[in-house]
Amino acid sequence: MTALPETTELVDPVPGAAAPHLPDQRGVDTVQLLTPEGDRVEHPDYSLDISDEELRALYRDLVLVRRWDAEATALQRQGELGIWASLLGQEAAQVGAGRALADTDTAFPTYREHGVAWTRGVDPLHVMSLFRGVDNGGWDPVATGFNLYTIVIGSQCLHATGYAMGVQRDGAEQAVLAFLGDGATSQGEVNEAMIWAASFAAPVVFFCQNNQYAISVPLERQSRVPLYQRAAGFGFPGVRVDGNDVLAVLAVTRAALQAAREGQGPTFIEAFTYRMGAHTTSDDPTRYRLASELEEWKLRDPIARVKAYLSRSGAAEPQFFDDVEAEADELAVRIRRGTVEMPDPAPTEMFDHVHAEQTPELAAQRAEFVAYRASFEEEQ
Amino acid sequence: MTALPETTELVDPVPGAAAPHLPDQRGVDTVQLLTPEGDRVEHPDYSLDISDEELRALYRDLVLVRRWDAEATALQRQGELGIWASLLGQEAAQVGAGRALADTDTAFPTYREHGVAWTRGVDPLHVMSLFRGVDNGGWDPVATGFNLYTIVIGSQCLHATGYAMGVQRDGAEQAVLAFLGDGATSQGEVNEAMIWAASFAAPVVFFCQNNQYAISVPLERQSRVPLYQRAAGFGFPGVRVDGNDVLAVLAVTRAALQAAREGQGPTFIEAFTYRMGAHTTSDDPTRYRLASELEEWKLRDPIARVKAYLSRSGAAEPQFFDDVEAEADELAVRIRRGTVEMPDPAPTEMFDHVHAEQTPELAAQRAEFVAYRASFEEEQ
Amino acid sequence: MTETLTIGKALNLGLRRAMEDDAKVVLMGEDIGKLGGVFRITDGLQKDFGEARVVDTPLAEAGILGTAVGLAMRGYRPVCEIQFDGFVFPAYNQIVTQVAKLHARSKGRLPMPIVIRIPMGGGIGAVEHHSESPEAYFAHTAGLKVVAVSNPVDAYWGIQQAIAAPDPIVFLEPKRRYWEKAEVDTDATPDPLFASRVVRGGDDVTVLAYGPMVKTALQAADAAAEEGRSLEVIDLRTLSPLDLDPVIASVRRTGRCVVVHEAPTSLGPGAEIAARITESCFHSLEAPVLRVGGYDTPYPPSKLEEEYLPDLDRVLDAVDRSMEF
Amino acid sequence: MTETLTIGKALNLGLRRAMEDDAKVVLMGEDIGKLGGVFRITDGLQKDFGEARVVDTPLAEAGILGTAVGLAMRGYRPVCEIQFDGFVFPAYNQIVTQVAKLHARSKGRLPMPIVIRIPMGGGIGAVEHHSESPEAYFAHTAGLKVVAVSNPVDAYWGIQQAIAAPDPIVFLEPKRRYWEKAEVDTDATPDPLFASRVVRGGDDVTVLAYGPMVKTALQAADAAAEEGRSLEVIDLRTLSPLDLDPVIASVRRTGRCVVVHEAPTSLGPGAEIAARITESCFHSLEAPVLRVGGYDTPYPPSKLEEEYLPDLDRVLDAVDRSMEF
Ligand SMILES: Cc1ncc(C[n+]2csc(CCOP(=O)(O)OP(=O)(O)O)c2C)c(N)n1
Ligand SMILES: Cc1ncc(C[n+]2csc(CCOP(=O)(O)OP(=O)(O)O)c2C)c(N)n1
Ligand SMILES: [Mg+2]
Ligand SMILES: [Mg+2]
Repeated sequence: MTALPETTELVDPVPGAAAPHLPDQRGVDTVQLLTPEGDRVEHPDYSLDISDEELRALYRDLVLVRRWDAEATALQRQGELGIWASLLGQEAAQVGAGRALADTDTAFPTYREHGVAWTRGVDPLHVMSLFRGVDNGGWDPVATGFNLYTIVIGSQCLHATGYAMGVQRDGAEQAVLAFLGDGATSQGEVNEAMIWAASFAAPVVFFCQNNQYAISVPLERQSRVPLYQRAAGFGFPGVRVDGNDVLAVLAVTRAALQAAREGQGPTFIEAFTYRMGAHTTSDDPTRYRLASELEEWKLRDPIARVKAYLSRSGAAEPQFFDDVEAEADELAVRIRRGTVEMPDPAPTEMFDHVHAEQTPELAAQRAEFVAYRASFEEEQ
Repeated sequence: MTALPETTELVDPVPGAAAPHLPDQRGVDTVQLLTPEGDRVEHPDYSLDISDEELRALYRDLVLVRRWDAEATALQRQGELGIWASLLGQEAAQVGAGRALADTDTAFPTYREHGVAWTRGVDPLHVMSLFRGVDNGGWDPVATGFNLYTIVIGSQCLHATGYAMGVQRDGAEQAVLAFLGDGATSQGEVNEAMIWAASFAAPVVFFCQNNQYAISVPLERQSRVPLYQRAAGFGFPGVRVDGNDVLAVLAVTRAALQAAREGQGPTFIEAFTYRMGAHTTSDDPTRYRLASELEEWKLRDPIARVKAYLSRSGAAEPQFFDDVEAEADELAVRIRRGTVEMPDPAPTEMFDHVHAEQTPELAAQRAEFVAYRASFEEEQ
Repeated sequence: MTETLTIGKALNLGLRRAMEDDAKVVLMGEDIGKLGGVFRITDGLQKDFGEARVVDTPLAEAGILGTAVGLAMRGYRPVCEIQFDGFVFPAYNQIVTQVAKLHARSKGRLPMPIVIRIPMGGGIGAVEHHSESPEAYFAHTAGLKVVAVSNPVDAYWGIQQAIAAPDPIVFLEPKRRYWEKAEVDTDATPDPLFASRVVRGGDDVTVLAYGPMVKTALQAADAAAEEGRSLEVIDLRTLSPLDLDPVIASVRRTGRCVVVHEAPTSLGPGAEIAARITESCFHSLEAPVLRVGGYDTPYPPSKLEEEYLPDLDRVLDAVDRSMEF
Repeated sequence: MTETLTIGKALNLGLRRAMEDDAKVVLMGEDIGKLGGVFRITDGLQKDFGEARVVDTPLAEAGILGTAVGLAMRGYRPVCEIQFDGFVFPAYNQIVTQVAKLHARSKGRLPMPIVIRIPMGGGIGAVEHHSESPEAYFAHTAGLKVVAVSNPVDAYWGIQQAIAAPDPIVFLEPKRRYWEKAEVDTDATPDPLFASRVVRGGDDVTVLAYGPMVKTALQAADAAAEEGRSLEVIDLRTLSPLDLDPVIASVRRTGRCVVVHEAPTSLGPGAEIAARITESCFHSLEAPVLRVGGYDTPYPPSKLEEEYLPDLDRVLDAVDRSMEF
């Protein structure tokens, strides 16, 4: 009989009783290399040798993606985007994971990985176009090694696993990084992906941003034990990392990707973090969570701790921070301008990519559509 | 980081390499109360206080369901059944699990649980009617507490979990037993069922007959670690029992069901056993498994060990064994006769149970059908 | 009593009534508790009926439907909310192979009174998968019934009737019309659930619609009237079973028929309706039944959705083509 | 070279050719390795091409299709076997929301050359879920193409053409006809994949069928001929796209049309075909297009399947009704 791991805290499950909120799972075996206060700490399994320059680059990433995110939220409020899924609070998880990837690796995001997109060199405007309703993401998934956003929860985990099986067949030393949320861990397809990855020892790493909520539903509804423990049941390692610690995320993800490249199969990473904003701009989190929770998490801000460390250790001059701010302002301007000026797609676009070989039927529908639209222009 | 359990044996996963066959997982932490030689042994966690009379009753169950199974296989060969899914080798797992149920409990079978059906008082002919193509199972699932067979792999696990949520809402001291195979553990829905059961602490026990194969596919394709370990990843206990030991199965299942009734939530039981026959009468196992494997498992026959114990311990007289044989012969005759004489369903049956309230459309189709058929009779 | 209600609020009230009437009614879905659902259709219900009756589920649609089956077997009446139309597919196996078939499989011994609520259709400027019209997938499935409401009155009564009905029902809600208002007389005797309804009389062409397109059809009828054309508009209300008697009576009179829906045209509900009306009204038809539907493409990015969705002009265009045929 | 092949063997040979032609072709499915599939369609292929190219998968259909998507993104050409028609539904989400949409989503940047092989239909005396005809669910889905073969020649070429084609294709195999034989000239130039074909000329009524029902339609034509009625039989071969030009030409001549399929009639492929033919041939039709399909019930237990399935007599009955209309 498998005893439950000692860290398990079962929560009173009587239906009708309020789901007890956010059991304190934070003490659990979490990899941390930089404390919320900005102190470097060591971890027996994960060390990180990192130059000041690299540290500054990570800081820059964090600040720029946060600024992008803020600008996008503002643009949505002004009606320039249909919706926006904010990454606020999850910058370290995303930048750390993204920067752990080698150029030849491939990432499979959800709909919230703007920070990872950034690290892959995706133009933010190509992400904005999706949320503006211009297309479903304008970047090239092949050229960037960053797949398109997947909105159906969890489906991308199987794609990532299949892609990794292809990597295996090609004999390539590459790894695949599949992103998912805490809520996604309940989807059958996600569990199938883990089963497949284990069965074929596919070079895929599952990177779960446990931001404590699936929209309004707290983690306890999805799992009563820490999520990283799921993996052992499928026969591969799971690890929890402080998701607000960009160094720890980088180190843990790097190690897992390297293991995958070396044929050691999958790893499940639970990045323990928090969604500081609403689920999306359509959401109202005051309905389901307490302000006090937010306050608590503010103390663990992913950017503040890097700034503290950079300043305190002398790895960055004050000027550096100003420069990054200035760059962020420029980025925001570029994003704003690019978004507002983004042309609408050609109406015929919707017919043109349905198939690689368009069917005569669809060609006929397209022709009718064109003629129908033209009839209005004639009228005028 | 969760270390893999010590019992884990990872198997070389390079694609293209032959899947190594049947890693020796049998030493793993398996609950056994009666050895293949028929010796009673003790287990620290599971004891079983059982009278001679109960032991004889279990023996009788085992023999009768095996005879039923043999007769059904023969009837299929003679064209009286469309197909038959044999339970040969799995009698102890099924009888042990079935006899662990209280009258007020409810079982959700796959398509192979004839032995459980037997323990629930289901008339074997009501099972035969399904395999003959007369109906989809003629028994009353409510009256028997034995649900209809579910052929879509794993779907019944969610039904069982939902039913258990109903039990919970009713405040009833009842448990639910969901059957599944080793192959089924890969289905998303099965994993979702475990997630739900854990989330709601539903009074459901997952009883997995690991008979080593999903048709031709050996266990290693579904999981590289013992299946019972899956449960811990979802936050509830898993246990492996010798599935050919009716006493161990009875004891372990009883304990799990009782825990469920008492509000302690789900348990996963892996009954380690072997499918001695073909997957179904349509299958040809010589294509994918070695005769030697079968020989090895013959030594662990679930009936022989009970017989050995009963004889040796004096719990049964020789006459008892003869009586059971005679009863088995009678049962076989009854099953044969009942099957061969089973009337075909009325052709209009197919329209009559589609809805509780038949739609006018379907009523019209039915009327047309009746008129159409009548037109042939007129012609003659 | 008469109240002015939006469709969303009418559903909310209807659910509340159903839960008061029958303690076995259990709502299940993602975010339907504290949040009240992303469209607030279940607003306040968990607070009043508790977590055992308004269940925030794990994020798994197969899980919702599969456990609903088990609850139904235990005597409950589950009402499942699918958050958006495009997310019903993970539950498709349970719906098609279990929910739809269990009554037949058990020869009626297992009741399956499950309601699957789906906000359907486009027009809200959403991202991918949030604007689908999957009704044909269900209407083609034997054992399911499919209802599509178009207005607050039918929303209020329809949800209660669907919950009280003994069979599994896919209950489609016109997402982009959630905020449309009407007077609802909560003491009235409702129309039957599985019946279509003439919502505007007319003589020239019979226009059929359901759910969100009923309003569009009525707008078209208004516009046509200005040009001296008289359209009869029928709200189908139910897609399976189809109640075509009023339609056939109408088409026998008008000789012309146009069906409107958002779902892709090929094998959309309009195909079945056209086939049946042609069978029933062959000698009355002056023109083939014409269909105005979504194009046979994935639902496009929202900047193009107005091009994709049938609108007043496309209905009128079809009316013209029918008249000129 | 000309060989006498069953449909099953023709598929096996066609798969072998496709694998020889393109090293990126990977077969995936349950029991397709050592066992060769429950219908032995992949017999011997794992032995010859290895386990990396003929993959026995875990028991999870969503897993099969979902990983196939990833393999396709990586440049592979996955050919997925679904063991029986009734088991495709766990994969439905992947098929409808991913496989069908990824080409459009990525504006053509992500190739999706996936073939989904499904043994379809009834008539083999099987238990529940083993006799379904789910083609309408796919034909209604934009982004998918749907092919249904009826004979060894089309099986041999069709599977190769489908694998070589750049778009996702649901490839339906007429399960109960797997053992039917014909001469296959493996040097011939095959007909295009997405084209229907007149398989028997005639003047009185046009009969349309595909997959397993083509043989039934031909039997009906034989029987009708004895009564002096001349049926033109068209094998549709492809359901999406529908190639209706030969059908329209035929119906303009005969004025009468009957569509035959096993799928439930309501919203079955016949609905779309009837609607379109009526639009195209309105003035030529002497009778409405009539449909002979499965009833709107779950597929019945096998003792009743002969009552459920369209057969020669039901086709002739529809022909009579068409002629007498
Ligand atoms: C299959 C499916 N069901 C429902 C939804 C609606 N939905 C969008 S995001 C979301 C919550 C996801 O939670 P989580 O996985 O924790 O990711 P997060 O949004 O927190 O990053 C839900 C339910 C969806 N997109 N797909
Ligand atoms: C969803 C689904 N896919 C495929 C099948 C075909 N099938 C029937 S039994 C079986 C193997 C099941 O293996 P396992 O779960 O180990 O149970 P066992 O038959 O060994 O008892 C398969 C693949 C099915 N019934 N349902
Ligand atoms: Mg989350
Ligand atoms: Mg098995």
